[in-house]
Amino acid sequence: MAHVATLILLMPLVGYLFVLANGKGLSERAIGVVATGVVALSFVLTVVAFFLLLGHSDREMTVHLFNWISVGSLHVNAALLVDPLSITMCLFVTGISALIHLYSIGYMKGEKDFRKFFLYLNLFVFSMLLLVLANNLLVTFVGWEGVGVCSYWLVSYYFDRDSAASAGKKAFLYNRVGDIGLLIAMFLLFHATHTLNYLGIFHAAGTLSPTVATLTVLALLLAATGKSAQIPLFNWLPDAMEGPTPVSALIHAATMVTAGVFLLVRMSPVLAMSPDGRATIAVIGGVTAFVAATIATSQKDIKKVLAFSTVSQIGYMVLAVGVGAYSAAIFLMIAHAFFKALLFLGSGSVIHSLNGEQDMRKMGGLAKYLPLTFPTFLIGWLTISGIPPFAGFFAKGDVLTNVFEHNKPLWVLGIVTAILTAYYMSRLFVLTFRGTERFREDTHGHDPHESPWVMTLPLVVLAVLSILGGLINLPWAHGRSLAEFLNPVLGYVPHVAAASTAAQWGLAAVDVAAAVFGLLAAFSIWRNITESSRYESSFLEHVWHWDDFYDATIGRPLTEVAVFSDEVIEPKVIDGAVTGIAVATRNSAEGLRKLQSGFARQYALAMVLGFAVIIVYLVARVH
Amino acid sequence: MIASTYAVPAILVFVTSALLILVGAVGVITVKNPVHAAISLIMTLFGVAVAFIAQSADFLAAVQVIVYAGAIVVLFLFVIMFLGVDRPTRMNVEPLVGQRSFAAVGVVITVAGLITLMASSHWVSGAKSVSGHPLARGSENVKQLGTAVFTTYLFAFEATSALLIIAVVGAVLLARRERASTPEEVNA
Amino acid sequence: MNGLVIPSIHYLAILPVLIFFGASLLLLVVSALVDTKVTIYFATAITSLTAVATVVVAFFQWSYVANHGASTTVAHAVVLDGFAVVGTVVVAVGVLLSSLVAHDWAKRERIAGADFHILALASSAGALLMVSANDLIVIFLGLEILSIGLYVLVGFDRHRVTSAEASLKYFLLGGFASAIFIYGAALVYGATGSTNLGSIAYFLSNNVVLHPGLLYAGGALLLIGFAFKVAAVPFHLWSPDVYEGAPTPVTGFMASVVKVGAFAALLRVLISALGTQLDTWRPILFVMIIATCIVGAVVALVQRNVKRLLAYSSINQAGFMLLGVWSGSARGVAATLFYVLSYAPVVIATFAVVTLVGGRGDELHSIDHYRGLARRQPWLGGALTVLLLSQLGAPLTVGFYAKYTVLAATIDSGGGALALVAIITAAIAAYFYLRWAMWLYADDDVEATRVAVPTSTGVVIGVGVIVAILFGLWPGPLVAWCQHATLLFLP
Amino acid sequence: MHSSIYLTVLIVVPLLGALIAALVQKTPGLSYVVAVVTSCVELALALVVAVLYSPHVKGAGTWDFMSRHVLSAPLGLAYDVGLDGISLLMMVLTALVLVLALFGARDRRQEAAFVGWLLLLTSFTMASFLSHDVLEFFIFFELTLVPSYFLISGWGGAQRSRAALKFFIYTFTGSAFLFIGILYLGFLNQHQTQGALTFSYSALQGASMTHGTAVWLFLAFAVAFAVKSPIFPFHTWSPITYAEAPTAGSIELSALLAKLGSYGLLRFAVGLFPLALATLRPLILTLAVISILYGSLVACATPDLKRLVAYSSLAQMGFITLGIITGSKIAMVGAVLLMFNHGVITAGFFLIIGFLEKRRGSYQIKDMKGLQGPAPVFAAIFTVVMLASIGLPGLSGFVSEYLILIGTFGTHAWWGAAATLGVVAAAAYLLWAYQRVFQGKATGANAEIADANAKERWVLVPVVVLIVALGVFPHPVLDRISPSVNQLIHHVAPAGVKK
Amino acid sequence: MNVPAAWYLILAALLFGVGAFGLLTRRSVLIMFMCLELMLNAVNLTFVTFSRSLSDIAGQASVFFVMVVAAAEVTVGLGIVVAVFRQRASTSVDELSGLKG
Repeated sequence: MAHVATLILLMPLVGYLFVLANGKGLSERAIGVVATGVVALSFVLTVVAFFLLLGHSDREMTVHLFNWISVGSLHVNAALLVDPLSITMCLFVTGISALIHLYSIGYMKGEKDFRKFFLYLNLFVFSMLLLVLANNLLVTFVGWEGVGVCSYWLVSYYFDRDSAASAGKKAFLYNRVGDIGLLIAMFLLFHATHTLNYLGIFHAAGTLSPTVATLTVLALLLAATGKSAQIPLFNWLPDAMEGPTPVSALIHAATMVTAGVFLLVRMSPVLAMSPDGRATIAVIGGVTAFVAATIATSQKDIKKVLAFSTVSQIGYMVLAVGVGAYSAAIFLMIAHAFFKALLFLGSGSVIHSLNGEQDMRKMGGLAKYLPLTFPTFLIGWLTISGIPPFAGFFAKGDVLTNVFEHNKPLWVLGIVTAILTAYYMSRLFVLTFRGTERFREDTHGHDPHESPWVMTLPLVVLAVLSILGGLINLPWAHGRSLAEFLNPVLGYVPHVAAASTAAQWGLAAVDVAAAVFGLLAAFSIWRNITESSRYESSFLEHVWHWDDFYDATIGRPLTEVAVFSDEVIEPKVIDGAVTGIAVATRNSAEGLRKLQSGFARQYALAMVLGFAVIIVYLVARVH
Repeated sequence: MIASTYAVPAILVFVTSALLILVGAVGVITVKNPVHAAISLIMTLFGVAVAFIAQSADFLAAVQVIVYAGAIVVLFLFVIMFLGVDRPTRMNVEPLVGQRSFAAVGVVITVAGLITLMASSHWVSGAKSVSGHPLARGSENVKQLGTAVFTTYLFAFEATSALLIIAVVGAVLLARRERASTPEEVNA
Repeated sequence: MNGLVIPSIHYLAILPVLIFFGASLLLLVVSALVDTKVTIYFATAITSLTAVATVVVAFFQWSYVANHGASTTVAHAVVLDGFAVVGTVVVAVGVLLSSLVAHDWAKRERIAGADFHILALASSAGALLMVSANDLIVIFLGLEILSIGLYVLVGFDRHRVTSAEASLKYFLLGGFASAIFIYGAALVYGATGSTNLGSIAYFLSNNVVLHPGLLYAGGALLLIGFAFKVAAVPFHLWSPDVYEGAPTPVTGFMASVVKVGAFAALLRVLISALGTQLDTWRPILFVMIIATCIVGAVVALVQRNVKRLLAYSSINQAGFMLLGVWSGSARGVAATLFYVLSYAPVVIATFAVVTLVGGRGDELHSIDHYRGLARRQPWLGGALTVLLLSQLGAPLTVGFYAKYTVLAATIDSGGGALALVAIITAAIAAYFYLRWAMWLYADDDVEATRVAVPTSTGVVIGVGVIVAILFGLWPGPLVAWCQHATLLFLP
Repeated sequence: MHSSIYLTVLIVVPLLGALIAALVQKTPGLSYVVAVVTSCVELALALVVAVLYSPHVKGAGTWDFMSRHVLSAPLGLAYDVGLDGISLLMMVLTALVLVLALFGARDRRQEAAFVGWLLLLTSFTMASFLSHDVLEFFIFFELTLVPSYFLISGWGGAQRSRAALKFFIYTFTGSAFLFIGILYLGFLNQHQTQGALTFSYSALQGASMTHGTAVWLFLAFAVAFAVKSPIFPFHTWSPITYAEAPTAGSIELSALLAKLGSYGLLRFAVGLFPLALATLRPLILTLAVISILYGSLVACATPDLKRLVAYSSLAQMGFITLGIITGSKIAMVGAVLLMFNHGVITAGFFLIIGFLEKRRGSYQIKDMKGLQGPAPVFAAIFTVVMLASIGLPGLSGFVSEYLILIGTFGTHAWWGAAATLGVVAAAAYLLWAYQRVFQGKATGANAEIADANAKERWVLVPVVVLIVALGVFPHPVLDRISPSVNQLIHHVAPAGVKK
Repeated sequence: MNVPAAWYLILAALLFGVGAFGLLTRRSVLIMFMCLELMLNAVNLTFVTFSRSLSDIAGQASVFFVMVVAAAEVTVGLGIVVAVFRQRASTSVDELSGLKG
């Protein structure tokens, strides 16, 4: 078991090192095969581990690798914690990663830095696995930063595009701000519990004082908002779409961006200590979900729409965490991983077919040209819109039910968001696949071509998963399987009266109604127009002017201060003081030099005056 | 010897010497013509000599007159004539701003301070002489002086020889005309 | 005539003085008789011989002192103690080195004859008198012998107007200073009834001076006299002019030998005679030191003539030497002794380099003339760099330990603030030393010519560098020697 | 207890190297070979010593290789060397930096002199790290100024003279206070013990003093070390000096000599005057935090790569100072580790910048663009170094910074929190610089530049290896540091220090 | 029936002051020399006065040496004046201000 877990982790690293070591020697094909193979292998291993774990009596085991840092009271091992949560994460992380690796072979064909791309990708998977498998916060942090830096590299993959470079930097810095949260949380916990091990922390969580607990939770929330693109740190994600589409699918939809949610779930025992903290989390999640959804309704770029929908969906997850529905959050996370990866890859396939065109106004009527992409995308669309019986319906329903039980206003917000979700996704669907063909100048008149099998196969698989994904956690299935599996490791949540079965049916009906309403609205509006100032506000298109706000309040002032210190404070004030002394000395030297007039009689006079001073001193001393 | 032969009141002697000294001194620093300055210097020297006699330093008084008034002042006059600078110098202008006023202040403070200090310790705080017997006059004085010079100050006395030698050599070196080298050689 | 008892004379004690005078006279006679061409070599030879002989004598003196302790002779007018021995050695070495430099200089300037050596020997005899004198009158005479020799030496170079000017200024102010000094001696005599340092000390330690005004006045005047000789502010104004005007070898001589004599006498008067009045003269010195250190370091910053620059630098150094006096402890005396001892060869060697660069006519003393020197002549430039670093007080040069010892003594006597001020001025001084050193390594300019390095001057420079480095690496023995010498200090 | 010969050899070898280099200067290039050989020998020796070092010696605490020879009793001057866990890292760093500087920043102008100064500098620095005597430390501490001065003024950039003078005077003035402080302490101790004058570290640690005295002495020491490190507001010599110095000089100065400052602060200021800590801690912590934030701020705006590294060093030294002063053991260990890591990291920075300068003839950021295209290897290595400096977990910088922060947070939460902001700031200015230099479209001369050649790669290999190794497996190093820090803490403990 | 020493001491002090003042104010080198002589005479007077009041011959002996010194100084001083006068036909000290700064 220990070896299996270790191997799960190491596989991608092995691939990374192998490709790295072989230098430029390997062919694209070989690289692709190796890189994809190792990830697939670690998926297989994960499945093995999963069943081993099911067999285990206590489903919690630590795999000690080596002693990393050990100073005074601080002992940090490089060790893994294999438990239902980490395994669940591993399952879908490795699975989807494998698919996307496969997809990338086709998508990245002939790119200049093909090799580098797969290096980063493997390294990313390694870091992600480290993140979820770690048995203590510090190792998690290693993975946390690892995925961050990989995302930085992959976003600025086209480094000669200034926009890409800036986007990468932006992503890293926003995450860095979040990291402060994680660091602070670690510091607080360490000095409160004297350990960084999860199990140790959970064991001592009960002793945390309310203040420390709340502070910790808020710090963790800050970390989560950074990594998972939540308010107030969400606006790096749309820019991150500068990266290649597989990257957007893997990192910025399926896996990395959900790390924040994972962290919160992982720390649920600590969350349990702070109701206020959880409330804040819920509000942040709900609001983010709503705001992102509104923004998504007015985006022109197909990937931007998907990006904001991701933000919005993660908002749901955070909301779920906030109301203590941890398993629901994970459920949605998995489902979302399926359908959002599907949608991104689909859009990637579309973009691929249109030679890189991303503007929906230049698409339309693609249904008949993309025989495989179209149906799979259709499924993805229905899934995210929350149409039964697809996975999205169950997952979102699970979340909303829990929200309803805990917090009515947020539930309302959730429903509105659901309507918006259905609306903007339908808009996207219509503008892309239906209506008139507007892509001719992009394809130079040719018909768009369907992508090779390496790209379409993942689409199909993901489509299937999106359809069946609901099965892992059916509401009425006795002993809700995923939840049952996870609950042992999840933090205790004060019990509230669960909604009656009838109520649950009612809620489900409301969800469906919302979805259908959004669908119809979108169709009625967008069937035959491509853009409309009435239904697309530039305020929304410009992300509520969020970036401008940060720019005006933080960015520019800081820059000005920096320039000011470099050009004024440094030379004039601080160094000025130093040079000032020097100049003063020099001037006094010139002054004293004047005394050296060359006239002997003045020298004598100076002597006499000195003489007089001494005599006066002595007279004073005698009397 | 004057004071010894006729009993002249000491006070009178003091006043005389004081007048001679101060008038002469002021003359030195005020008169325009160097020659006159030299003359008034002689006056001061005589005054000092008188003061010496009044304080039973007869031999020194004699030396004072002979060496100072005789030799040194003559040397001064010789150089003045030799250089032909016996013309009056303009005194009323002082090129160095504030030199005189500062000098006056400084000197006054200093002298006043010195006098105050001396007065504060009742003029003489030292012990009476180790040798005990009081200062004699006339030939005895010479004998005492000689004894002191050849015992207590023997080494100093030896040293003066060196002093005189170096002074002579120095004066010769300075005053002699170019011998070893000429400007041409130097420029060559 | 009841027979007059000539005091016993311990000739070993006064032998160095006699040797010097003898040599001086010998040269005088010979140069009067022999053709001038030979005498320059002869003079240098004799001078070197004299110095060596003196060092040998000093060795015997040392062993005598070590066995019999300190003693006085010739009616207590002369002291034979460790302190005097060390002083004698320094003077001898100083004369030796300066005369070696002067040798080449005189040849270059076509100055035939032994005049320089005669005067140098005679006035260093004055310095020797001051080093071992135990009587104010003897000190005064030593001072005068030293000074009168110098007046002439300063005005020695007839080809430069400045030489004569310097000589006259030095003479006028020097005469003024001696007048003040001897007036002080008179007042002290009045206050204590004697001019003999021993008697003065005895008197002061056995009588409580209720009304010390006279004594204070006398002490102050003596102090001023010394302050003038060591060029302490505000009695320093003569030194830059005189340093610049004087022939460069003479400047080196002044910066070394004169300081030795002056400091030796100063220490004797203040510590062994007026030691009981410490509290009175310390504040005066305190102010004087601060002023001296600051003025020396600061004004040097704006000098472009290296001789003036070195003049100010030596003013700053004098401030440091005074620190040891201020501390008034045995450690302090030893420190000053060590400072003077280590400073003399270094500064003479520095002026030796300046002499060489000065060129025929002794005129090229702008710092510009040093541009790229080290690039043209690495050894000469390197040597000068070492000498400058030593004066700067960089570690592993003897200059560091010189500063170290005086500062240590000061702090030991509770003068932390004073030490701090002093060392900060050393930091200021570092600026001009380094700027000079930097010029040495600046890119070579084309028209600059190599300066010839004659043998004997080269030797002097070498000695300076060796002293700077050797005792910088291994100061122990020298320091121990100075300490030992101080223990044999009278009283 | 091992023989002190090892340490003596460590000090002497570079001296001999310098001597030989001077002797063979006639034959072109030979002196360089000599220097290279010397440096390799030195490094090998240093590693041997590092392996031999045992932190548990009877009667000497964690000191090893000790011996004391009094050179001059009246001066209290002694040759007294010793090695403990703290100086151990510095010793290795000294040798390592020399190797990097020689291989990575060769300068053929008057090569003999150049390598000679470098070797001298190494010897002196080594000596100051190894000396167990305060006076001896001071002497070598001062002595390092001379070679650095000549390196800068001889081989530096256009304003080298100004830079060299400023550097020397600034540091010299700073150490003036140190000098007075040392002497004062020495006599204080002597008057107490009534024994001989000594400056032995362990002897002086025993000196008892009033709180006021301790504070003043601490300040006197701290000023000198704050200038050397540098710490805000005593840092203004460093940008111009680093910028004007030759690459080798910049490396030695920032990677090595700066550590003399923090090392002195830890070993002597903190180690000798624990009483003063209670009073001065807030002040110094504040200055450290200001150094971190202000340094990062200016680094964002400065247009010159070398100046940028200078300011980032200011920030890093801020972290180190924080760790030293905060008094938490974890932080202190972190600080010592960061001294080493920062050395390696800045060395890496200056090496790469030097290589780029060779190609582009400029340190100005605006003169470079999109270099990642033509020079991917440089870009990759720069990225690694940069990420280490940002504090990316898994790389060396992180471990040390993390220890410092977590330790500080325990003792002084607010300062710790403020310092944590520095983590973001570092990322900000470095990524911004990286974007401007390496990303975007390379045009003109930038597009032509050659990527790292074999030699350059080999020079950078050890840097990268160390960065990764110490990030993933710092354990052995930490084990060597901890005992010594423990000992120090135990001495400092009365002054309210947490274990 | 003797005049108190104080009077002579004051007289000497005054003489010294006058000499000093002259040294500071007169430009002619020769006159300045004379002023030096005045000061030395003041010293001599002081010595003699103390010698009397201490009834100790040492004071007078000292005067003897001071006189020698005075003589020596004058000799050399005048020699210097002559040397200087050769270079520039003047005895005004103010004209000798080439060295300064």
